[in-house]
Amino acid sequence: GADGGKAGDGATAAKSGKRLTATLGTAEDSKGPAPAVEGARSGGTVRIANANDYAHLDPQKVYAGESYSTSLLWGRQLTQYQVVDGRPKLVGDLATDTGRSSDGGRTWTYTLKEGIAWEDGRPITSEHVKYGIERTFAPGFELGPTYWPEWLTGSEDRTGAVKKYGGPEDGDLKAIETPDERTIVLHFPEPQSDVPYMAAQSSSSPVRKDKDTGTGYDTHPFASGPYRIVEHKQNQGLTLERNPHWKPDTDPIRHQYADRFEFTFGKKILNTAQEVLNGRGDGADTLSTKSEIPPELYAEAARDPKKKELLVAGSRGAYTQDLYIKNSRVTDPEVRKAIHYLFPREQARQILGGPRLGDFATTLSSPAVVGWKKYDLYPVGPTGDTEKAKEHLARAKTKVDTLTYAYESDAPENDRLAQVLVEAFAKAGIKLVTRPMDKAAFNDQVFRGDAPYDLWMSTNSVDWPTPSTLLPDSYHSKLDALSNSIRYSNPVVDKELERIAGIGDARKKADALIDLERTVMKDVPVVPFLYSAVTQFRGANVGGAAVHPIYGSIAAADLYLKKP
Amino acid sequence: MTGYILRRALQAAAVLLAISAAAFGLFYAMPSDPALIACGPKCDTARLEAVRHGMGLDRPLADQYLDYLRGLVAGRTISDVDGTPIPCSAPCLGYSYTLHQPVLDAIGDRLPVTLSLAGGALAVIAVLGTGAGFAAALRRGKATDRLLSGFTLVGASVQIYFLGYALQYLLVYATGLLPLPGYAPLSDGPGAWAAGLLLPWLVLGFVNAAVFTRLTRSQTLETLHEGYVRTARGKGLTARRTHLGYTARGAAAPLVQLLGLEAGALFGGAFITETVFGLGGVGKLAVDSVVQNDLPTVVGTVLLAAFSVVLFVALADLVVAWLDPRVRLA
Amino acid sequence: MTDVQTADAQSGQHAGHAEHTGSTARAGHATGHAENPRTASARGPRATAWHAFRRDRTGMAALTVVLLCAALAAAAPLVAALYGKNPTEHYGQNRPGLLSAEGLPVLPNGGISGEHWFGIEPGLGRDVFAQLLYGMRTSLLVALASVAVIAVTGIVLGVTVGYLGGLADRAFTFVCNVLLGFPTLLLLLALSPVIQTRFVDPGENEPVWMQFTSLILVFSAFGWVPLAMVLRTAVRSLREREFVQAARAVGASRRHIVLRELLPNVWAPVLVHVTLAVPGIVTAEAALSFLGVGINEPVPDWGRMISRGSEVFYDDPTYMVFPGVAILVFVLAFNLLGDAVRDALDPRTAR
Amino acid sequence: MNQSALRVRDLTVSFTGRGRTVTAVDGLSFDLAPGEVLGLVGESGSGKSTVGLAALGLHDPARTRITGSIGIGGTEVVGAPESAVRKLRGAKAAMVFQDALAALSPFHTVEAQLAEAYRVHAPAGTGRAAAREKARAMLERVGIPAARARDYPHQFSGGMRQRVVIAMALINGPDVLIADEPTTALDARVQRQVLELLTELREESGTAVLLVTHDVGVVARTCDRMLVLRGGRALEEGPTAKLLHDAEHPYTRALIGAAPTLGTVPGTRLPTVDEPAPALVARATAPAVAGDGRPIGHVLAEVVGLHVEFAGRRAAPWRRRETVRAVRGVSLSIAEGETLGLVGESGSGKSTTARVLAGLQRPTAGAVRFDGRDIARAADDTRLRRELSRDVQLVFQDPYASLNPRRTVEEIVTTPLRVHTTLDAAARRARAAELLEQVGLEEAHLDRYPHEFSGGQRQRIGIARALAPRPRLVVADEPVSALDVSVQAQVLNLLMDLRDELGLSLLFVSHDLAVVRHFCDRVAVMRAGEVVESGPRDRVFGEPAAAYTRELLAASM
Ligand SMILES: Nc1ncnc2c1ncn2[C@@H]1O[C@H](COP(=O)(O)OP(=O)(O)OP(=O)(O)O)[C@@H](O)[C@H]1O
Ligand SMILES: Nc1ncnc2c1ncn2[C@@H]1O[C@H](COP(=O)(O)OP(=O)(O)OP(=O)(O)O)[C@@H](O)[C@H]1O
Ligand SMILES: [Mg+2]
Ligand SMILES: [Mg+2]
Repeated sequence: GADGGKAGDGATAAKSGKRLTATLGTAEDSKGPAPAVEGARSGGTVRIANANDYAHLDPQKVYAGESYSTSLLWGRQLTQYQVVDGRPKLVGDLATDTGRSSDGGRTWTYTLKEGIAWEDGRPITSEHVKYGIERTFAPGFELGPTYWPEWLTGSEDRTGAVKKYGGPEDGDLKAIETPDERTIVLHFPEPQSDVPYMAAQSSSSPVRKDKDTGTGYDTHPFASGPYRIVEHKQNQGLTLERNPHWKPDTDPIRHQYADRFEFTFGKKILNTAQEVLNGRGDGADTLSTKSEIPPELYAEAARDPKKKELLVAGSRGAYTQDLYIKNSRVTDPEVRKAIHYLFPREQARQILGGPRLGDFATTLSSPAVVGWKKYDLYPVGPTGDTEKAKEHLARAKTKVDTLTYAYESDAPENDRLAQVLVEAFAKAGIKLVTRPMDKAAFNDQVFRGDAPYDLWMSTNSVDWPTPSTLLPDSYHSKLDALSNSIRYSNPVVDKELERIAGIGDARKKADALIDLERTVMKDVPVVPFLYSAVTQFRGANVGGAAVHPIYGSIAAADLYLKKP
Repeated sequence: MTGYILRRALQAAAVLLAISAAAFGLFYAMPSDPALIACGPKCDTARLEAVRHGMGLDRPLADQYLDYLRGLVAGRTISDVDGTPIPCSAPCLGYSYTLHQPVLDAIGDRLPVTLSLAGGALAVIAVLGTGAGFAAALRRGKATDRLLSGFTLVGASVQIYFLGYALQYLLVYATGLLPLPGYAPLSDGPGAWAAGLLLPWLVLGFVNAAVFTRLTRSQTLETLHEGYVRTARGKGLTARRTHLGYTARGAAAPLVQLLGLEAGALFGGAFITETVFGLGGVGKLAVDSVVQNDLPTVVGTVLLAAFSVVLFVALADLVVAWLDPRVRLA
Repeated sequence: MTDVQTADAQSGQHAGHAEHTGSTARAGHATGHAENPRTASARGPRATAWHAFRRDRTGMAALTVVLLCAALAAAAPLVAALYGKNPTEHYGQNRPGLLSAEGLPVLPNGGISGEHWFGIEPGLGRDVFAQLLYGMRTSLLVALASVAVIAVTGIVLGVTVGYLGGLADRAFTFVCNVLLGFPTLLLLLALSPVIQTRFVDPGENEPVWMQFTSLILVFSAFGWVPLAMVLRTAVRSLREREFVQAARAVGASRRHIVLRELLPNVWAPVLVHVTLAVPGIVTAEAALSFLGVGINEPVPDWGRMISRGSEVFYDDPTYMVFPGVAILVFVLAFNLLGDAVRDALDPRTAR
Repeated sequence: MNQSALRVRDLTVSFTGRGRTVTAVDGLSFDLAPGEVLGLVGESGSGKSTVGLAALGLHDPARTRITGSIGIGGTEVVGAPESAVRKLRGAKAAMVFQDALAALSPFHTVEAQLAEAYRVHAPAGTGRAAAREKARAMLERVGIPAARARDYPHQFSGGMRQRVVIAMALINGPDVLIADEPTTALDARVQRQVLELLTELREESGTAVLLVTHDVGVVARTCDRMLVLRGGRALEEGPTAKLLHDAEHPYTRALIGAAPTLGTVPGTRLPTVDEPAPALVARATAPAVAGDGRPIGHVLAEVVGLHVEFAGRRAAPWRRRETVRAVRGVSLSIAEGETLGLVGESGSGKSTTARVLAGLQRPTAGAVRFDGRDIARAADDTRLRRELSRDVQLVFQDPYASLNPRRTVEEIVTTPLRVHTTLDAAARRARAAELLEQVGLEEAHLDRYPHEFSGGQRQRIGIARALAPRPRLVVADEPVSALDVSVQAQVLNLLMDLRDELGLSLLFVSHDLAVVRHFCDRVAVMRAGEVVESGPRDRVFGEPAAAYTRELLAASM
């Protein structure tokens, strides 16, 4: 990993052109060990102070970028992203390569490396990988991604899938063969092109049946990576120690420089950041993998060159932030266009924290996605264009004078953002009704078909950096409200999506989806706002701190303490 | 005396029971759905129903409350989102699906912070508050009195969050005179422990001591006119002995009662102070759980706060009874 | 023994009550006996109190500040018009050069300038002076309305229960103990969004009056307790006084006794309580806003200003100073006024 | 011996507060010789206590201005440093404070308080045990068993507390004892014991005593000389015997004659300050009384077999409440135009009986009739009480507490008129003015508040209120016991006048035998809720039948 990344380059941190998409590595790339890092010291304790504990550590339940990234410290998957100079490349992790497909993408075969072992020294076998995938069918594992159940059973959704197979309780899953200890063969009813990426997800981690402690596994999983969990006090702390049975030769991406990792939870991030930036106490060895630099401290840190050094900025994976429009309520594309022109991107970003939040977006998908191409269908200045908006409103068949905007009321800046929108919409004579809402209830209340809300802000990402989980998972008219929350419905798009689903070749599929994106965006179903970026911080002694290009936060697995 | 304590305990139990019922009713009757939180964002309707059933939320409120009470007394088994049973031994305050731990554990984890904060602040309040009030009363009308009265008026009027931030800015950020506020367990050494809590103690202490000082002052002034204080002087006692032996004793009862209330409130969680200084105590837990709609934790913290108030008020009454023999036998 | 408890220790208003509870209970005995017939002035109790009050210089100064605040709040639109700004316009966002890209004021000291006397708000760039002015309206409106409800509820309940005694009294004490044991702030925190979701049409902005009403109702729901307890104690001792027996003996009705014999005797504690409750509620309202509930954007509010100030106080400490000092002065004036009223009404104080 | 124990010259004491200055003592001079007892008499507020406190320098220096000179055994007190005065207090000069309950600390045992008083002045090295020994001995000396030394003051009766205070004052054998109303709060029997104790102690140790009191009877019994104070000035001074019989100043004479004694002629007007020598007119129309004590005339009100019980406190939550049986089988009757006196010690059930008759208290058992009508339910039935209150009215003991301080005299006096008549506001006011004149006040007083009146005036307002609906029976519950002797005489005179003018029937409750004897036609004596004796005044006082009555009479002599 590269030290520091594009540190502190606030305004230009996330220049779209610099984004790099993940390429597939070869079997050679998949061989260990990872190249040694210059300046890294062996030993010491890296301290990670996060505001909250991890909701889940069970690999089959983890479903969030930073948790994925951090779990790499103790968990290994079939494949994983190797980051060299900030460029991500998918390589084999437990497997010798990123997977071999046959049968037009209906069968995928993985071979496990030799010498891979659990923290108690016993080897990791294909059975363990299979058991891990089987767990994703079981009740209680709805929290994780649903791709394995859906793909392996050829079902529309997980609910359908678990009817066919209900998890390890139901015995053996026929779709996965383990001819020997080192071979796994996955059989899919439909062609699947993205299996190598899915194999990198946490839910593809092996689990050993005799160590599966049920709910207990969620707080204390069994390690296969360079570190193992010695203690986990919920909401207080998590301590990792070197795993003696991890062999560097087998691992192309991880190191084992530090002796220990100590996580603490519950401390106010503002205090942590102050300690880190000023090097007080343990501050120099400390960082937070989860939190961004608190806005309170950002301006000063950006001004002071010494502190600026300690900022770690980068794009937040493939995340974008958009203004969503409920297409079933705002049916007239002219009105949606007017919204597009009215939206005050500049002011909205200023309220949320300024340029460090990311660059203005013009496309639906993030530049981090394989095959991304820049386009700008309805160009508009950053402060919006009231005149153009009025023109479109005049052209609209249905007159609109009131719109409703729903938002999560857990952060005060959301209230202020709502005020910004109110002011901007008022300029075109639209009264914007703002509706603060409980965070937990937001999805439930806003996405319901009959919910009376027209607009809301949303951050989105793909599950892995190909476009295959973007349009197909959100823009098909037959999807439920939870997936297609804006109720986008275009028969042409539906048809094209169904055609693309049959493509087994990853490259071709990606290109087709990227092309379809323009068709979708002509309808202005959403207003693109930002390609999200993050700015985090690290202690002066902490090396290897860079925002992971896929997971979008500081990669814990790359951290070490610098040589004095 | 035992009869009195028993009666007090019964009363307190009744009050707590009522509060628990009220809290339960109020919070569980709220529109937000605990099942929704437990189930997570990607939860479809069928799944939600299952979770709701698993958590027992589809049962009548009264039944749920009875279960809750049973758990408090005898412990019970709670079902996790996926139906896995989680044993929860008495006193069981329920299970937080947000924090993924029993509410009692969540509170227990944060209690040391709250105890440290409240204990220290209470010491500041008691010592500073009574001392200043007593001094002001004995020198009433003089410069000391006016100065102290001015101070206490400001103290009684200033907002904890304003003062907290202002002092943090001045003493920590701008000048570095004090360490950053934070909690280090006592096991890290008393120095680290006290250093991190110094500022919160001072702020909380100052603001609350102000009202205490005012009460002490007026109470002392009142007692000074009591006949028995005059008798004591009439015996030929020195002013010091009179004030320590008689005036202070006579003024003590309402002060003890206020201190009891103060302690009850503080040990129940200093919501704002903990928020201002980013201390992860019970108060912060309570505020966070309200914001996140973590109902079992909300009810748990409400009960703890109420318990704390009821307990300390009762304790204060006992101390008053012990201080004043007239009450003792009543 | 004492089941007299007092209000929430967090909001800081409780001690006023505690102090008060003590003194009125005793004052019950003192009135009448304490004053010597020969030295008493030929004025009614009201005039005597007013006379005493006028002699109290701090009290008069506090009253002046309070009246000034009230006048400013009432005339806020006028003052703002003269000043040429309104509290909701996003000056900083609409005029380039006032705020940095991060939303911080470009000019030093929070953007204080001839144009914006107290600077501009970080982020939205609204005018601080205009916000303060209108924020005072919010605070005063909530406080005065709540106090009105509290006074009525407290008087009715306290006096009635004090007079009736018996079962009513026990039920009352129990309810009070329950309400006092409840962490008010938490409840307020939890209830405000409930009221919002329950009673507001989802397609409509929450009406401002409803925000105020719900806040006032919730404050009132708890605020009456200390007043009612004070009055109950006062009336209980008054009830034993012979003049109530005397009224009974001449055949007076219960209504007469409560309204004409008891009520006139408790207006002193009521007045003191009410003047001290105003700052208490202002404080509590600000605390709620500080914690993120209460009056919503875009209605100006001091507590929310402080809360915003706490987010930027490293970069723009000025922004927190204005609302912080404003609340301090406002609350201080009311507290001083309350003290002065207490002193004026209490024949024993000759401090 | 030319050296006085206490020498006061030109003493002036003034208090400041609330911008007013009150001069409580104005240029007072007197001497107190060793072993002498000087009675300091005067009505309430005349400055008696102020003198006593000044002698020990116990006034609050911030609010008090003292000029002149006070010498105790040759040491000057006025202007002396606190440390010097402190050495005198409790040692050479001690004080018995006016209110014994307030004067004792509720937080310390009696023994501790006494022992402390001893140790403060005892020679260095006196041990705690020795001090406790001394304290117990002193308690025994004033008649309190040493076994109770570890009790707290509230566990003692009023008389015992008063004796504790005296013991504390005497523990160091002071040269000067200032006793401020040491007997006021006590009933006749206890009062006598305390005074005897004082006399004894004086004879034993030669202590000079300044006895502060408003009770001339006490002075007559105890003092060598007396000094009369009025408005802070000395009015007259001289040997007790001389002043009692041959006072120069009319005020002194009034003060001495104002209190009826068991020797005064019943029914005569009493001397007051305004009318020092009233005509000796006995009551013109005393109703006839039968030999057995039952009234002969038409019986207006009566109670038969009256029982009243109160729920007392619970010993424990599960226990039943104990009941207090306040009245147990009392039968009384009052004839038209007759005055019945009800005497008895405190707590004997007098007030309770009176309240039953006035319809304020529900009887537990027994019949209550007014004018032949059953009124037992009046306490619960508002309508019945309202009807009853037209004919029966109450005058209360405490003129301060029985008038609502927040209502004007007009409002107070017209309340019964509002209830019982249909008069309009103007007519009510006119009637109120008339009533005020009847009780010796003026119409101009209507708009004032009670606190602007003296105690005697207030009691007149109370009487005016009671008379407003023209009642037939007035129940007077200790109407004069809260008043100064001189004021008491005024009120008694007024009541006697009104009774004669209006032909009222009266139930007169009192614990003062002399007053009852002076005022009533018939007398009933109560003890512990029962009537032990009742009959015509002259018979009950002349040849008391019950032992208890005899005991009471003896104590009042
Ligand atoms: N501390 C004080 N402050 C102001 N005025 C006082 C104070 N003490 C006494 N006075 C006033 O001084 C006058 C004399 O009071 P003092 O107590 O000496 O009367 P007293 O003769 O003892 O009356 P009593 O018989 O009621 O005890 C009264 O008018 C009283 O109101
Ligand atoms: N409301 C009450 N509740 C309980 N006990 C009462 C109540 N009123 C009176 N008593 C008790 O009844 C008894 C008689 O009281 P009452 O007031 O009639 O006495 P009294 O003769 O008027 O005495 P005093 O001379 O002190 O006025 C007393 O023991 C008293 O404690
Ligand atoms: Mg006196
Ligand atoms: Mg009585």
